[in-house]
Amino acid sequence: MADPMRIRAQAAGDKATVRVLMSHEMETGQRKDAAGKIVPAWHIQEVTATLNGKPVLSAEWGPSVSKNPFLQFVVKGAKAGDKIAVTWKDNKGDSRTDEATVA
Amino acid sequence: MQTRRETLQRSVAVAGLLAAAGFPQFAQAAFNKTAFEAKSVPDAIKATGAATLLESKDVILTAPDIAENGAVVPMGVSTALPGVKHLLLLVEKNPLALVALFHSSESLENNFLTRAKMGQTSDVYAVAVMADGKALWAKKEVKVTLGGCGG
Amino acid sequence: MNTKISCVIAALAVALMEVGCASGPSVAELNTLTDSIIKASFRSEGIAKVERVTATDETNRACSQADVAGVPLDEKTAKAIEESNFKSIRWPADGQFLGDWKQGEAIAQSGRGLTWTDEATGTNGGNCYNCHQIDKKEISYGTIGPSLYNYGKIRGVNDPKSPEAKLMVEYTWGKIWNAKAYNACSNMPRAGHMGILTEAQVRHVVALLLDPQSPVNK
Amino acid sequence: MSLAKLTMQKTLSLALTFALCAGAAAPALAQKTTSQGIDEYRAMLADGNPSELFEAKGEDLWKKARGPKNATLEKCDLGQGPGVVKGVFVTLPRYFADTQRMQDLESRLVTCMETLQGLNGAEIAKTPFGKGEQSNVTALATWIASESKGLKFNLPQAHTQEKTFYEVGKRLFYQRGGTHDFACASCHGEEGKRIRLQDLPVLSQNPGDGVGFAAWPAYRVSNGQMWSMQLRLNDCYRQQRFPYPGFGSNATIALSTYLGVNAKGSVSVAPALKR
Repeated sequence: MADPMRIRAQAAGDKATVRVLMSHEMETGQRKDAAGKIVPAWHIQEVTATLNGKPVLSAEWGPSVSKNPFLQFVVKGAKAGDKIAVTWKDNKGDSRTDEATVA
Repeated sequence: MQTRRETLQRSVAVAGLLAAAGFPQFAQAAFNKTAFEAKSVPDAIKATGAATLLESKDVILTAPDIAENGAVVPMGVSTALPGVKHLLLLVEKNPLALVALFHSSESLENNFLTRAKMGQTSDVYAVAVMADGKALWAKKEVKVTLGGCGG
Repeated sequence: MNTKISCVIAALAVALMEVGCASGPSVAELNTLTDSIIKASFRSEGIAKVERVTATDETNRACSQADVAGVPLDEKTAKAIEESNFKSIRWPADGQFLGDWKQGEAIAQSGRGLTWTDEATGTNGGNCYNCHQIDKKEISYGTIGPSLYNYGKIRGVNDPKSPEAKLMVEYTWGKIWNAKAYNACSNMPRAGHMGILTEAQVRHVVALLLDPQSPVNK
Repeated sequence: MSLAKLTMQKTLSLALTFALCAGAAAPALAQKTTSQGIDEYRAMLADGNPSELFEAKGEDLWKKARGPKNATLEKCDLGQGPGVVKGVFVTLPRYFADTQRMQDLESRLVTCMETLQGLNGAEIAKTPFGKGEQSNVTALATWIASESKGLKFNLPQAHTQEKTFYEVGKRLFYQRGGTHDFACASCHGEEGKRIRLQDLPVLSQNPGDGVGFAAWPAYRVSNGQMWSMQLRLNDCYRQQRFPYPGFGSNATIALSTYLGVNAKGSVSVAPALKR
C-alpha cells in the first residue's frame, strides 16, 4: 500500500510553486535480483494535479524517474488557501491522491 | 492505512472531474507506450508527435555538470515560448531514453523539475514539442561519478 | 564510587575482580570491558566470521592501543612488528613481479569482496582508488593515501626488468603484499598477507604502478 | 559547453533554480572543479529531501494505536519524560534507569514498542533493516530526529555508565580488525581526507554542525533508502569487513555515545540527504 505524498505549495505573486515527493520504488525493469531474474518494471506512469478541483497538470513518466520521485511545477493564478491535489497512478494500477493547501 | 478508502474515492472523483472539465489529454491520460519504449532520443521525440528536430536556445535545460550519484540526477525543462504542446526530458545513454513527458497547460508555466536515474555519463536533453510539429531541444553532458567504497 | 562501578559491571555482566579505583574504571578494566562488549555484540554473518574482531593479530592490537592512547608505538615495538610482517611477505614463486596493467587498473577500481554480503567465491577488488589517485583520467579518487600518479616515473623506473629497478620493484610488491612491513601502523590493508588479493592480482597492480606503458606513468 | 552556459544563464534569469546561481554566475563554467560541481549537485537536491516521506510516516506511527496492547507511543519516555519528543534526539544515547542500561534512540523506541504496545522487542531487533517493524523503527527515529533539527548536541555524561560507554566507544573507534585492518579511525581520524569523492569527517573530535553524528538518520540517494544511525554504523562495519554488529548491541551504543559526546555543541541537521 502506498505511503502518503508530501506536497508543499508556496505562493509568490500570482503563481505558486508546487513541490511534491512521492513514495514509490520506481523499479526500472532492467535490474536483476539475487537469483539473476529480471525484476519487472514498476513505476509511476501518470501524474495529474488539480487546483481547487480544476485539472492543471498532466504528465507521463517512464521508469527512469528516480525512486521516491520529486516533482516541481508552477501553477498560474494560485494563491494562499487554494487547494492543490496531486494524483499518481503506476503501471500496476495502484494510485494515490494527496492534497495540500497553498501557503 | 485509514486513508486508503478515502484515497480511492478521491481518485475516482478526480478522474471524473478531469473528464468533465473537457481536457481530452487529461481524461484519457493515455500513457505513450511507444515513446517511453523508444531506445534513442530522436525515436522517442518523434513518437510524441514531432516531425522536425531543431536545436534551440529558447529551451532551457537545468542539470548539474556532475552527479555524485547516477541514481538521483536533478533535471528540469522550461521555456518561455508560446505554442508548446508538451515538454520532454531524455537521457541519451539510458536503455530507454525518455524520462518524463509534461503536457503543456494554460494553468501552468512551462517549467518542470524532476530527478532521474542515469546509468552512466551521458547527454541529457530538454525538448519542447511545439503545436506546429517542431521539436526544439537543448542538451548538456552530465558526468556520473563513482562514489563510496564501491563495495 | 566502588559500588557504582560494580553496578556498571554487574549490569554488563562482566566478570571483573573488584579493584580499588577511585575515579572510574582503570585503563585495563576498560580494555577488558571493551573486549567483552565486542564478544557480546558481534556475530558471524556469511563469510565475515566473528574472529575477525575477537581474534585480531598482534599488529592490530598494538596499533589500536597506541591510537587510543594517542601515542605512537615506541620504536622497538614498531620495528618488531615491521620485521614480523616483512617475514610474512610471499615473493612471486616464478620471479615474475609484473603482470598486466590493464587488469591492475580493474583491480584498483574495484572495492568488492570480503564483506558479509559477499560470496566466498567472488573476485576481490583492491580498493585502491578509495584512498589513492592513480590514473589521472579517474577523477573519483580518495586522498587517505598519497597520490600514485607517475609512481614509477617519479621513482626513475624506466625498465622494470632492469637491475636498477629491482629494489623498487620488490618494495612495490612488498608494500602491496604487506604494508605493515614498512610502516607498523599504516592505514593500508595487507592485500597479500590477509588474502585480499591473489598473487596474480598483486602482479597486475604492480604493473599498473610500474609498467612504463601504464597510464600511471604517462 | 557554450550552450550549457547559455542555458544556465537563461535559467538564472528565470530565477527558478536558485540553487544553481553560484555556479552559473561564474564566468568559466568549464573550469569548475569537480568538488564545486558536486557541491552544485548537492545544492540542487537539498530542496525536496525524500526523508520527509519517512518523517510523515514516523509521526503517524507514533500517534497510532498498534500492537497487541493497541496503544500509541505517545507515553514513550525517550529521556525527558513520557511523550516528550522535541529535543530528545540531541541527548541520546543516555542511561535509562528503568531498563538499567545505555540506550540510543532506536533501542529505546524498541523498548517502548515492547512495553507500551506489546510488540516483541527481540523479534524487532532480529528483523533486517528496511523490513517489517524495523522499517517502522527507522521512520519513527527519522521523525523524532526531525523534531530536534537546529538544536545542539548535548549528551549527558553524569552517570558512570555514560562515561564508561564513552571510553568503550573510543576503544571501538580505534579498533582495527577485519581482513583489511580497518578501524573507524582509518577513514575518520584525519583532517581533509576523502574516500573517492566523499569528504570524510573527523569523528574523534567535533566535526561541526550537521556533520557525522549530527546528520543521521539520512536519506541515501544511492539506494533510495532511509538510513538510521544503527544502519549507518552497521554498514560502516560491513565495509570495514567486520563481522555483524547486533541491532542495538552495546558496541553500537558505546560507539554512538563516543560520536555523540564528541559532537557536543554541534547543530543537528538530521534527517539529512546523503550520497
